[in-house]
Amino acid sequence: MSSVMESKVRIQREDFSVSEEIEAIKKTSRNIGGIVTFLGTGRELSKGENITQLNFEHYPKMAEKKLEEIRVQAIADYKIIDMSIIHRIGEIDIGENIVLIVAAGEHRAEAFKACEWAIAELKRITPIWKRETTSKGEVWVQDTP
Amino acid sequence: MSSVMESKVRIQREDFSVSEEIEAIKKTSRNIGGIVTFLGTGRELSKGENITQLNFEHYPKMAEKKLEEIRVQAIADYKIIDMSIIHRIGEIDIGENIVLIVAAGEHRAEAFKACEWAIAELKRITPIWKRETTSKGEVWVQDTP
Amino acid sequence: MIHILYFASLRDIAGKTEETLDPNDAATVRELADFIGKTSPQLGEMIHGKKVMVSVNQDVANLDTPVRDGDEVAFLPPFSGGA
Amino acid sequence: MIHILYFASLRDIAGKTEETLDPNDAATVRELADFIGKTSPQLGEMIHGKKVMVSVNQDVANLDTPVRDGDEVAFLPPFSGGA
Repeated sequence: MSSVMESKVRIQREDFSVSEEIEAIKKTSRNIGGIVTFLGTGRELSKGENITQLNFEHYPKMAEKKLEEIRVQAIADYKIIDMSIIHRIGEIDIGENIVLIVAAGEHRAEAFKACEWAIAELKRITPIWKRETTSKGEVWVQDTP
Repeated sequence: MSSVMESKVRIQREDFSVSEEIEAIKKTSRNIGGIVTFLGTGRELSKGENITQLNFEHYPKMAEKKLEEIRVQAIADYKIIDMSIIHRIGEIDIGENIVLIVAAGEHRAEAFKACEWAIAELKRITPIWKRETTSKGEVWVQDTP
Repeated sequence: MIHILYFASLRDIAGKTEETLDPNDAATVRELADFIGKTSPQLGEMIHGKKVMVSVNQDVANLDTPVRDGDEVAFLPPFSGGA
Repeated sequence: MIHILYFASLRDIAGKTEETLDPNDAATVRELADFIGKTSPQLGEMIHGKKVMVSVNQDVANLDTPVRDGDEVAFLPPFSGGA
């Protein structure tokens, strides 16, 4: 496993492996019983428009700082054992991985809650922006559901 | 990918790959935007006892039938695109994968709901039993939280 | 013949994994439980007291469910799958 | 100098990725917005109208936040990460 894998929050151009991220978080504790992951992927359709490509940009340092804040708060508030958050930037094709949140708890209830909260919070406070390319051109997305 | 991978509900002795299961479900549609997975793993501690090994047994045919019922109902009730459910049987060590539920939707909200419902329903209606081995011996688990 | 299956803890109680029963000896799950109770009173009581689930041909059944030649009847202790 | 960053759609509106400003020209984010408004009235209005978020040294700020020599001020359009 590369040294990059050791950080629990990352913003990177390259793809990630869900299995590898889960195995990395399993090493935190032998008492993990439930691991909930959210994987966001590139959808073809957005508001009736056919997307051909996505492009993500972030504010370096601030974005990573926000992800670490989310991770620390999720662990504290939901009493989970650990969490990792990875977001890709740059060009992303339809069907490709965009974002991964892994929430590991002793039991499943808190892992579900922490994971769902974390992705909502990521969208709310993390300086990352999406540009969609359609047949009509390129547009920065200003609101997401 | 082996032919076994083609079935969306499976009960098997061998381990599974979360990444491979996610990639398999991605092939269902180019309109998947949110994939929520629940992975249950073997915990070391149970009611204060140190577990050294787990062993799962199932009622063949009936268990698979129940998993398929859960899959079909989750897709219909939560309007998700697809779901896969895999449960391992036989000897399982601490930290190893036990059960995986993958819920793929256009958006994340329905995928979270479907995944959380499916694992609760699996525990409720699927004829699978867990035996825990501790220093005190082996015991069939009669209730789970 | 009626094919009877015991799973998990019930297998330990019954002391066997399966057995067969002449369909003339039981027309319903209740009568089948009476028959089982003769050799294993504890198991008979658990079935009558609804401490275990019963299935007939992989469908959930109850004490009144009829059993016929060729049926597969299974006694299922509380489930504990799902990690 | 104060280092100013524009991201995503704001970069297209500003027509640039970054610029620097003499700290004597602005003591607060509000004054910095006035300065920006001279060359890009649309951007100045968006900042004053709180249509965009502002950060100073990677911390969320507001119009009254002071800016000093060496600070990094970023203008952030509504976020859209997370798939």
